[in-house]
Amino acid sequence: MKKMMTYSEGIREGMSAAMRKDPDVVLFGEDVGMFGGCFGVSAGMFDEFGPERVRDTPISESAIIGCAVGAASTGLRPIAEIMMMDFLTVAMDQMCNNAAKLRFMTGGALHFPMVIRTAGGAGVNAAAQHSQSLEAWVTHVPGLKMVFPSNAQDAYGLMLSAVADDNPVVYEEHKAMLAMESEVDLDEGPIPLGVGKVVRPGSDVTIVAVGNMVHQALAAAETLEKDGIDCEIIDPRTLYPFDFDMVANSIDKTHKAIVVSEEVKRGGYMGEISAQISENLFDSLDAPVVRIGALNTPVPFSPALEPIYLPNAEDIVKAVRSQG
Amino acid sequence: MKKMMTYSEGIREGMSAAMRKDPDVVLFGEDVGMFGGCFGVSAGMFDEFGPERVRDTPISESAIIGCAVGAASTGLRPIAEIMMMDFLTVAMDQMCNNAAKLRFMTGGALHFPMVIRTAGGAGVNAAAQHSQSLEAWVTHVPGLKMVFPSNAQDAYGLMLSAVADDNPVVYEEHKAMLAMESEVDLDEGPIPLGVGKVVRPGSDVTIVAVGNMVHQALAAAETLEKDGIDCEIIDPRTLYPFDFDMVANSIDKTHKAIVVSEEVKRGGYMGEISAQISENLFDSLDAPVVRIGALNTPVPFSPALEPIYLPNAEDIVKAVRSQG
Amino acid sequence: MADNKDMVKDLYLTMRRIREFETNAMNLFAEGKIPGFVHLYLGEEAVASGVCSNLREDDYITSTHRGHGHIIAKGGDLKFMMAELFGKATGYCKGKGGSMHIADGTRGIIGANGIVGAGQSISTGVGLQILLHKTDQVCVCFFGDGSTNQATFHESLNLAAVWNLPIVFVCENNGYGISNPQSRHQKIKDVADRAVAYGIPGVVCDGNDVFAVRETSAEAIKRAREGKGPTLVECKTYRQRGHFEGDPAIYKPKEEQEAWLKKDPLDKMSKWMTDEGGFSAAEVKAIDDQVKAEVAEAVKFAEDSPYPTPESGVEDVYSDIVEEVRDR
Amino acid sequence: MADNKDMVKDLYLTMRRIREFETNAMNLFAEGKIPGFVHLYLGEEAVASGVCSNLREDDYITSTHRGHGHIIAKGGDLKFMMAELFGKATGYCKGKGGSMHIADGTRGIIGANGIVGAGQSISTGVGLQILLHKTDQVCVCFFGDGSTNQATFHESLNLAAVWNLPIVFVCENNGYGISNPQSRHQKIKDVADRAVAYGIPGVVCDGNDVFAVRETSAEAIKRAREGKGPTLVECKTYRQRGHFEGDPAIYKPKEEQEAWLKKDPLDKMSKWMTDEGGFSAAEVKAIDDQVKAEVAEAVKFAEDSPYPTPESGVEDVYSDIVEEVRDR
Ligand SMILES: Cc1ncc(C[n+]2csc(CCOP(=O)(O)OP(=O)(O)O)c2C)c(N)n1
Ligand SMILES: Cc1ncc(C[n+]2csc(CCOP(=O)(O)OP(=O)(O)O)c2C)c(N)n1
Ligand SMILES: [Mg+2]
Ligand SMILES: [Mg+2]
Repeated sequence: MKKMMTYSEGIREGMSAAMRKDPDVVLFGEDVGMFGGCFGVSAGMFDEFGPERVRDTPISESAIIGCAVGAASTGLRPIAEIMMMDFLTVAMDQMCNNAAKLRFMTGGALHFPMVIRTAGGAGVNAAAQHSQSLEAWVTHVPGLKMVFPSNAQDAYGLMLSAVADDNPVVYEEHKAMLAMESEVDLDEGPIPLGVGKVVRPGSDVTIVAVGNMVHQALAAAETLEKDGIDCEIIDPRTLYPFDFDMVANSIDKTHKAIVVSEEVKRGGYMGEISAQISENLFDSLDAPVVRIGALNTPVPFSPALEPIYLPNAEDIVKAVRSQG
Repeated sequence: MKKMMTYSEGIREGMSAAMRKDPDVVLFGEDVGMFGGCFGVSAGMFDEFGPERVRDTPISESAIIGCAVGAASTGLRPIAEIMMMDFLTVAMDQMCNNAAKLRFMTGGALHFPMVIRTAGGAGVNAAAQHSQSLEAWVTHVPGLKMVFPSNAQDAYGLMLSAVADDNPVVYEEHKAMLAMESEVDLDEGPIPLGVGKVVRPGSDVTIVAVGNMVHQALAAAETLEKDGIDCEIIDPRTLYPFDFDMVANSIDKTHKAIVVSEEVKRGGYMGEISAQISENLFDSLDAPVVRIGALNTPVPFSPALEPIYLPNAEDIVKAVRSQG
Repeated sequence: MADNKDMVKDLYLTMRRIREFETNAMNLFAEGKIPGFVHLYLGEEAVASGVCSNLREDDYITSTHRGHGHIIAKGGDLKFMMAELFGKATGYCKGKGGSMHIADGTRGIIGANGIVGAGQSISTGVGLQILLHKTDQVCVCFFGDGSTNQATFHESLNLAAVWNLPIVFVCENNGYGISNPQSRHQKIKDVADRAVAYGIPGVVCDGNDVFAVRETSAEAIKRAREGKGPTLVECKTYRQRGHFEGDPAIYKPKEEQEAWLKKDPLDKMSKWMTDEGGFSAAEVKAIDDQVKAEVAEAVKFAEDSPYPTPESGVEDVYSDIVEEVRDR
Repeated sequence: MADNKDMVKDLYLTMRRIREFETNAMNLFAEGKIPGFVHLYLGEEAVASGVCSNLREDDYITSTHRGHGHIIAKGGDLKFMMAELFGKATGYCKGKGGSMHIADGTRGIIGANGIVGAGQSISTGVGLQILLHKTDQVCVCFFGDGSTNQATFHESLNLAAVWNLPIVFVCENNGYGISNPQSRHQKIKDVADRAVAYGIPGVVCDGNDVFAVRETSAEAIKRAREGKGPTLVECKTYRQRGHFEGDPAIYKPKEEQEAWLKKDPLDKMSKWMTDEGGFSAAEVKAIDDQVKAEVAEAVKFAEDSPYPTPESGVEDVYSDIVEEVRDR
């Protein structure tokens, strides 16, 4: 049954479905309870699942993730929320040294089925400590998986898979997309981790875009269509494991690639993807890969500066044209 | 005046020279005082500079870096030690959200001349929480600079520049290199940040290697010389700002590039460098760039596994040969 | 109580300035002129005003996401503050920081901060700097009740205690961390009890009574100035608005809100001034009028100011690298 | 004191097992057979032995970098432990973790951990799991004095208190965090005082007296089991060796070291057993001999075991991704 749903509702439906199915799935974090989460994503879940399974925590991010690690290792499947992706910084140790590594370090004696939800991204004038996109940090850590949905259907389906996965999965929610509506079919169920999606088929250039940038890429493709340039847009949806085959197949056809994300460009995960493309598809490329990211600066507050900081459709159009 | 010195002594001489010159330079961290640091790097400095300027802290990494931030913003030039690079995780917030961003966020009202020293790298069977190379995380953060010396002379000269710099500089020390001896001329003074070094001139292939991998690259070059392949090895020394011109000039000559670091390969900083090379020197390259890093796993403990995890000279030899 | 009339006037002036600034910010946010997140200090004015009345210009403060009051009390310029809230080039941070990041190095304001708990650890460094430079300055570190459960509260108070740093830790216990009441984020009633864990004094005062705040913090500041180390001062107060503008704060019990509104620090103070302090209603009104004019001027300044130029977006990342950061 | 002879025997057996294991590890490290960092528990045996004597097999513990004692006391297999120290394929972690990372899910051993403070926050999750599954299990969280200045100590004890989790926090105060004596890393004498900050009970006991440890922790464990929430138990003890093997520990005053050696927990216990406990010297020796044989067998097992295969290095990173992580 199809219906219109916001991105935010897609996330919530995913969590709720998982919690209905398995009593060991619990949600905790700052203000996720009666308040419904800082952005309202978990609104109503406290009422449905009660105070035992939807729990407010003190402002203690290390404890939140550490708690998820301990809970996961002994039988729960926690969904832990870190309110803003920027605050992963105060929980990096638990996330990267414990959640990610302990399965390996204990030779498989323990395992950690857990989801870390966190709101990333800029565009709401929240300044440099509430707007970051830190995909590169997460994807660099062996033992972590990471998903980043760009619409409500994916938000729903990826949440189901993330909760069902036996490994720690970081689930990024873009705060500027929360209210974005799109059609969802809840019967479609889980979307397997590691499977990308061709959001727009095309033959002239491959654009790999993640999160909110998928929408910028779609806008760019419309503009370029008028020039007679036919863009293929791939949304990997899962950042790790990454569906490189889908990208490679596309480039075999287009011979050109643009990669776009909202991260600060220097050291962003799209650099990794660009490197993989150039290294592995060297003979197939007709032009250098172009990477598009945010300026290499902290995220500025001012409404006059933030749009300049962010990559957008126009940048993508320019990049495609530059490849000739 | 030249003399033989260990890497560790090079670091210490750099810190000591800076402290002799400027009373506002102070050193603090866990066990850096009478104990001389967990690896002995600051041995003797407590005696020379006294308990006011060489200070032991409790086990409180966030406070250590936060303290450096506050001290730097009001007139000191602190050198703060985080014992192991792996423990940056517990201080990421102070390092990335405060030290790195506050100059920008305050529109230049405050600035942060500070050095964060930390021991990275594997090779001593210290397992996954005491062996990581996290260059990618640091270099991805606008506002931070980062240096990573590969020998005692550079350790000395880069420390002088790091302390003199008006921005936060992360200074990585490789724990497996601490006892490595090389010739040092203390009169040579500071090495400017952002200036790489051609460690071995050559004409057939450009190898960019950092930290301990410089030595693996040198070993590989010797082997390859016997095959008649002449490697040019570049040690960037500063990871950000990065001396891309030096790399580009070299590739203009060799038309081939290998990049090597000890980081986990996926998402490592060498991926960024590989991407920059492929994107900017597309027409100059005769073969795909090859990136060499560690396995995409946590660092294993066993003496039987750690050497397999780590990249080495043989990997470099193979990579060069694969480029034909 | 009040040492003298000038002092009372100054205290009231500061409180009124904060109240007026915040009320304007509230309205301007509602009108869509101020973007982003805005956390108002309405109801907590006595804390910053009382504490900072003991400070010298060369003393330091660190602040929080709810920082306007602290910054005004420490002498921050209303024009530059308001312009920053608007994201204008003339703002304290040239529009790059916004409400949560205002700093003024020339007045010892080492910044508001968007990370809960950040100020605590930064204050230790300011304290260390003072210690090593052997001056008799102090640093006051403001923070909320919710933040006392954060890592840095603990690490910083311990470090300050061990190093005997000249810091006064001021907890503004306004009863909530966002929607979470104190009773659900910690099992203790008095945050000041946590001082025991660090072997330092902990004291509690009525944070809606500016005289009580002034006196209690005066002693702690004196201790710090004399090299006797840090103190944890808890001021009990109340956040009259939601956590940020836009939060309807339905989690606050109505009776609680009403009871606290009756204890409004400005009402309390102006009543005291006319009832007991020897001020005429006209004198009080004169202050109010002066403040109104000041804030109106600040708003006008902000509105008339230009936005930052695109070029400025790549400045101030580093002291020496500019163009290179433009690459995207 | 001692409930009965069997119990005394068990306590002594555990302590002796730890002592023997550690002494062997010390020598094997010196011989170069054990690589990496080794942090020995010598002198602290009474803590783990006393506490864990109250635990059921289905209870949980979290541990630290100095974890051998905890793991042995919770029933860890000496052979798999020693093999892990050697980095062998038959070790608890298949050689991937080493001394600092031993875990045994089947015995509730949720891992030693190389990050100071990590176990504290992990224990809160174990506690939450118990709470939600409504069993009467408990989780004991072991940690050192130095770690009580770390972020997670604070956040975790607060969370455990607020959620009323079935956790016993056991601080092994051995006087040092590496080279830093307690007097220089915190201003308080009793770590247990920090319980005040969380509104939970805090108690102190002689950590070199296994009966005192057993009794004190028994009460805390009972509270936790009955759903009355967490307790902070401090055991005063001493690290007889350096921080890690290779540390000559010149920062320890000679008199201090000597005084504590006189209070050696094993000496104390064996003396008590023969003087007051009704054991003959031969009975004690029989235990010692049994333990010697066990540990000798463990060492032989470790020495005879194969190293992990290269292929195993890419296993156990994920439950489902293997080959892909090999790329370098
Ligand atoms: C590390 C971190 N975690 C969470 C947040 C989100 N957050 C902003 S303010 C706040 C509540 C702070 O409560 P309190 O310290 O009592 O200050 P108050 O807002 O009441 O003044 C939270 C959770 C943050 N900014 N930083
Ligand atoms: C976060 C972190 N910081 C620092 C270290 C280095 N380190 C390992 S053990 C230790 C001392 C711990 O002291 P304590 O908690 O008293 O335990 P003890 O060694 O005395 O048993 C330190 C500083 C670490 N492993 N993790
Ligand atoms: Mg509050
Ligand atoms: Mg200790």
